Amino acid sequence: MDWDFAATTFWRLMAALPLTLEVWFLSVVLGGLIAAGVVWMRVSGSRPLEILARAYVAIFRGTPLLIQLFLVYYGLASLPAVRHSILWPVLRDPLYCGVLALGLCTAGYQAEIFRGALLAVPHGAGEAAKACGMSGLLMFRRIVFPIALRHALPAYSTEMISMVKATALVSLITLWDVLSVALKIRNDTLVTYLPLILAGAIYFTINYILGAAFLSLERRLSPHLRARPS
Amino acid sequence: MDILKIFGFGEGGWGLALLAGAGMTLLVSACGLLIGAVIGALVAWSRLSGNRLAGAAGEAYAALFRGLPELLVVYFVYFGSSTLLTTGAKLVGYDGFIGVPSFVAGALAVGVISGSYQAEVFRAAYLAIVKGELEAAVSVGMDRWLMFQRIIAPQVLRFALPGLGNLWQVALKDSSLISVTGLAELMRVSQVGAASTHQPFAFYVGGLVLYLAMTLVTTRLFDIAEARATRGMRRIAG
Amino acid sequence: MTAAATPALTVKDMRKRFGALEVLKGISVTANDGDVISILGSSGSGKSTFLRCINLLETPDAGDVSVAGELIKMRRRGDGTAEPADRRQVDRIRSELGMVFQNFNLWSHLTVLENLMEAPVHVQKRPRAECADEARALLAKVGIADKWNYYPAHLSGGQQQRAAIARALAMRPKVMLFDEPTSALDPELVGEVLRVMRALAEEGRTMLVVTHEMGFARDVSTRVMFLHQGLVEAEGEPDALFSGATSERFRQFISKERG
Amino acid sequence: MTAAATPALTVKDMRKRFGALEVLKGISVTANDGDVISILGSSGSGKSTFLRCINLLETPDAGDVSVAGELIKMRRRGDGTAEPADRRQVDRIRSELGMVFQNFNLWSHLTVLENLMEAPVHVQKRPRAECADEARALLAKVGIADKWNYYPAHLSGGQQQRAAIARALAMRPKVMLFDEPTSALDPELVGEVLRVMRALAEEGRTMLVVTHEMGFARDVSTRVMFLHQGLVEAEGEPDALFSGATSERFRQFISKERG
Amino acid sequence: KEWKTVVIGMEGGYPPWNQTDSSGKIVGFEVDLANDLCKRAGVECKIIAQDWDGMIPGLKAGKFDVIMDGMSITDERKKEIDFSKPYAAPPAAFMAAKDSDVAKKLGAGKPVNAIKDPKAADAAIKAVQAALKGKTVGVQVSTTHANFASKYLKDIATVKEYKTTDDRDLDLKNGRIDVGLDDYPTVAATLESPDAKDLVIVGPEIIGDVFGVGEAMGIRKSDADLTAKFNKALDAAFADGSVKKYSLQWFKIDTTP
Ligand SMILES: Nc1ncnc2c1ncn2[C@@H]1O[C@H](COP(=O)(O)OP(=O)(O)OP(=O)(O)O)[C@@H](O)[C@H]1O
Ligand SMILES: Nc1ncnc2c1ncn2[C@@H]1O[C@H](COP(=O)(O)OP(=O)(O)OP(=O)(O)O)[C@@H](O)[C@H]1O
Ligand SMILES: [Mg+2]
Ligand SMILES: [Mg+2]
Repeated sequence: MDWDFAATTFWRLMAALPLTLEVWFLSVVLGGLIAAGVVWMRVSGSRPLEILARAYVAIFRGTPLLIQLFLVYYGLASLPAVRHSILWPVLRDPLYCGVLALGLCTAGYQAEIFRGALLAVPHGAGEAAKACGMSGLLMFRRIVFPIALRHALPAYSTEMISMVKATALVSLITLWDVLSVALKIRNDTLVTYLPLILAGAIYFTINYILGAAFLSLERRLSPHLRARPS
Repeated sequence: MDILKIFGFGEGGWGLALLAGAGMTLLVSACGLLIGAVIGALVAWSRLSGNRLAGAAGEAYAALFRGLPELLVVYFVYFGSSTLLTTGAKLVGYDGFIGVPSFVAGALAVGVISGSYQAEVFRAAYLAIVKGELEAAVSVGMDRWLMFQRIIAPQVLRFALPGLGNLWQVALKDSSLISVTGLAELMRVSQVGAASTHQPFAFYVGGLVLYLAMTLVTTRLFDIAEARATRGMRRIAG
Repeated sequence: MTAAATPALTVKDMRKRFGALEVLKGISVTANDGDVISILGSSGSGKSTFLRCINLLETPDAGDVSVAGELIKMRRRGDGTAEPADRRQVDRIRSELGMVFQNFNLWSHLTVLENLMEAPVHVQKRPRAECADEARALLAKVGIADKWNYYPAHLSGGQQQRAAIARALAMRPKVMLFDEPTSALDPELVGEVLRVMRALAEEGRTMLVVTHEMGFARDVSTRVMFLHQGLVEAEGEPDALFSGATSERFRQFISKERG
Repeated sequence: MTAAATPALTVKDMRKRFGALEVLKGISVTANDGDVISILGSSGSGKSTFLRCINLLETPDAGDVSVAGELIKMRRRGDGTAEPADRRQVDRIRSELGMVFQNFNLWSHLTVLENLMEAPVHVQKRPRAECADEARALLAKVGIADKWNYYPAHLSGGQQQRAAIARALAMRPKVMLFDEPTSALDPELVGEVLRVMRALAEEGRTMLVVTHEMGFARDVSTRVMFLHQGLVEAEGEPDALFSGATSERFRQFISKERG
Repeated sequence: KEWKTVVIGMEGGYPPWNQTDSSGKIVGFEVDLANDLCKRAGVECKIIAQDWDGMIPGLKAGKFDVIMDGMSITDERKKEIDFSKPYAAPPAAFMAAKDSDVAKKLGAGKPVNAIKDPKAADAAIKAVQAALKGKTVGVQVSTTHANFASKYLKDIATVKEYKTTDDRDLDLKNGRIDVGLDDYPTVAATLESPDAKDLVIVGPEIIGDVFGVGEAMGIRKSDADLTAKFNKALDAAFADGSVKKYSLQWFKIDTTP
């Protein structure tokens, strides 16, 4: 094995890591905010809002992120109206476009995760809260959300990890993240597996840390599910 | 070339190719989801079994395949299995390349990935079952297998359905990565069409519509299943 | 109208159906300050449903509820079903109606002490330290002071029930709705809890109590209602009702005790 | 040893602790065919834990359980905790021990009728039609024949409890373990359920009943156990126990009834 | 080893080198050339489609024996696989919007050959550098064009790398970049599409230098005999003008090296 090559490759990959993490973090936060709105619409009890929320989830979960990314970056820009709008400085930038597309997409998934978790909250817990005079919002904040969060965490951690990997798609819009740099190195040198294995190791490490963090959060938040310590 | 002609079914029209691609996508994703269900159930079981060794193995599997980029898994399953087979064949004297068909390798890759996610979904669903109901099952003398069939599986399924719906979408999405093997699924047909005709928007919008149609129909099926499975449940939110 | 003349709770002609089953067919009740009204009735007669409709956990199909003279405003939705007109009003009124559920409904993710402090701190916005002290005092009163740090899943049935009672009391509600508050308790504790409730009555707190304890209905309550097939079959002062023969059905109901 | 001489259930020196809390400190009991043993005790005294240890829902730290003369084999794990040695044996024995839980634990994904048929059809492999007939008959016996098609979440508390009792009976177990089987029932139904239990006793079925109904303990049971602080504080024939002054603590316990 | 059938991998989406028609058949310059060469080499050829990302693993795993996908010879790549003789060496070309600064400064294109006339090439590259100061240049990743950009343009212009030429062309039309650089046939093919009527070829058309000796077949190092076979066939095809014929047919210009 060519250690020099391995080392330079590794450092070139690491150089792309900040971009990967930046896209990941921004899009996950943006997605979380949008998802909150979508879930609220979905359970609001208003028929039109619910249909809107369902449509949102169907569109953004139902189509490949690659195509969404393509349409947000290249598609919007091909409309002269967009190019001449005040949004153009933002939409011109591949980073913002990438974050926007990834955020919109993960919002669809996050919304469904939270909805599923809401379904798992015991009926009686909500009733007891109402009976204390908790308003909808307070009940949500103090009772429903904390219980739902505990149910949602496993799926949520999965989604966070998926998003780390999804950032690899942004090379489509000229942002060269870790995996794409690995593919680029491979295309330049035709070395088949080494760049990919190194990239895989980097992703695995990040995701492992992320998964472990979520798991410990899950354990911390669920003392009531454990056997009682003495 | 105008749009109608591109999506038409006549001479030079890509309609048929796109539809065939969509069919291939559905097929490979569905097979992947099924393979994933088997793997996921096994891994979830290993983690819940209380057996340290099995638990560690399950955890390692889930961590590995959730942590690696999907593209990498597709490579390793597809080219790795071919390389393995070819080398194996060389040992017994056969000289030449033995390819695993792209479809099989693709479904396997999607399944291997999906399985690592489904394990989490199943595990969480199991933990959502009211403990007392399991005790009731145990106390009437159900053995583990019977309790699994009669009490756990139906409830796990109903708690897991939203998560499985999610994973079905993920499988559809992941199946697009199989395009690197050259399998003519929807994404590859769209990309090749886009490149060959210099009409990317037409093809990507077309692909988008087809993917959307597939998910709309299939999520409808999931919704129906969910409604059936949650009979008797009282919910806090719709 | 003087303050004393305003009843703490009035319910007028409440109706509720589940599908084809008409559970409440028009039930009315008026409770003044300090009243303790026992609600008797056979299983499935709609007692829990009645309590749940009073604080709108189930939406009644018809009927007016007023708490301390304030009518809970309702309106009709497009499909003919009723819904509260003003959610804020409902929340405010609910915080003055304490409820002890038949199946406790303790919050599983909070410890016993946290269960008791939740509503006083976050709904009534009372100072945390004060709430904690009061919560501990209440736990001592119902005899589970040593379990303050347990999660509900680790309590015995009777301990859960007492925690639920203490949780309702922690809100210092004007009107308390109890749904079989002593069902999981041993005779000794039943006596203890009834003593607590009697003390509350003497403080002037108003109570509606669904119960199967004839002793309680007879000795503590100021009035007894007997529900049968969705209607009030018999009602009155306990002495008169238990001795007199107002209703054949009620006589039969109490005669079966200790079959 | 003749069949009649083999006790239906013997428990020897059962111990169980939760962390620092020693709940059972060595409890023994022998029940012959047709015995009805009432288990009394204040809330948190370990009654539910005792029943749950008998059919190994909690693993006891020490103690032997035999059903119809067959000892449930236990072994020690590496970390010193006990576990059943033969799962098959445990499953088989459990299907002869009917259990009614304090909080019912009906299967929420099955209707009432399905809840009743589940174990007879799938554990005992009895013909479906026969089980359905028997299930309906049992539902009629406990008075909820009309609710056969309801899911548990749509039943009143008392209806759930009766469904749980019927579910346990549907297995035709040799020994029944009841955990407060009448807590959610009105006096009329209490009478009804006790009548059912008395009939079972007369058929020779063996029963352990955790109860707060002194009437039941006195009138129906052949023996009464009073648990206090993890030990059997008093035990004996009901008449002797209730009248005689075997235990100061027990006298105090029953005297508080209707405080 | 006895070569009876040879499997050739192509992307099927890289016009006009190779592309797919709506019936799923692969056509293009490399297809015609491959069929011709196989006939000359006396082997039977099977062309299969393979996404570029799976091309190298496919070759190494043995799924196919030859890659033909507009792949340029570079020294780095030669460490991993063998190449045949180059079968095409098209000039590189810049394109830009008709009315842009760059178009005005550089004027219409004119070929320079860095191998035959290094001085002229130097001057041409200097002119390009001057014209592109502060501009944004788009190239396809992992191509000799990307190498050119990073050698000569990195410090004076912003270089953006794209996964495909189509993406780059879109951004050129959308105004995110000012200039695109690619091989002449690819640029010409882009300019043919209806929504590219505002674009023109500008500046010099450069041959040689970092663009190297051209595009060739990629073959496993272990199959030197196959490389030799195809080299012989290529010599023959050059000699009788067949390669030039295909080149004119698909590229409109002669790209023989
Ligand atoms: N899983 C557990 N972890 C810790 N402590 C427990 C657990 N289960 C029960 N306990 C404790 O053990 C004691 C006995 O509980 P148990 O449920 O047996 O009481 P009980 O006699 O049935 O009371 P009740 O009449 O109120 O139902 C209680 O103090 C309870 O807090
Ligand atoms: N959500 C529901 N859907 C359908 N039917 C219901 C629902 N809730 C209650 N019921 C039915 O309404 C009737 C009254 O129930 P309720 O809980 O008010 O009875 P209850 O008087 O409190 O009885 P118990 O003493 O057994 O608790 C029962 O027959 C029950 O089956
Ligand atoms: Mg009730
Ligand atoms: Mg108990």
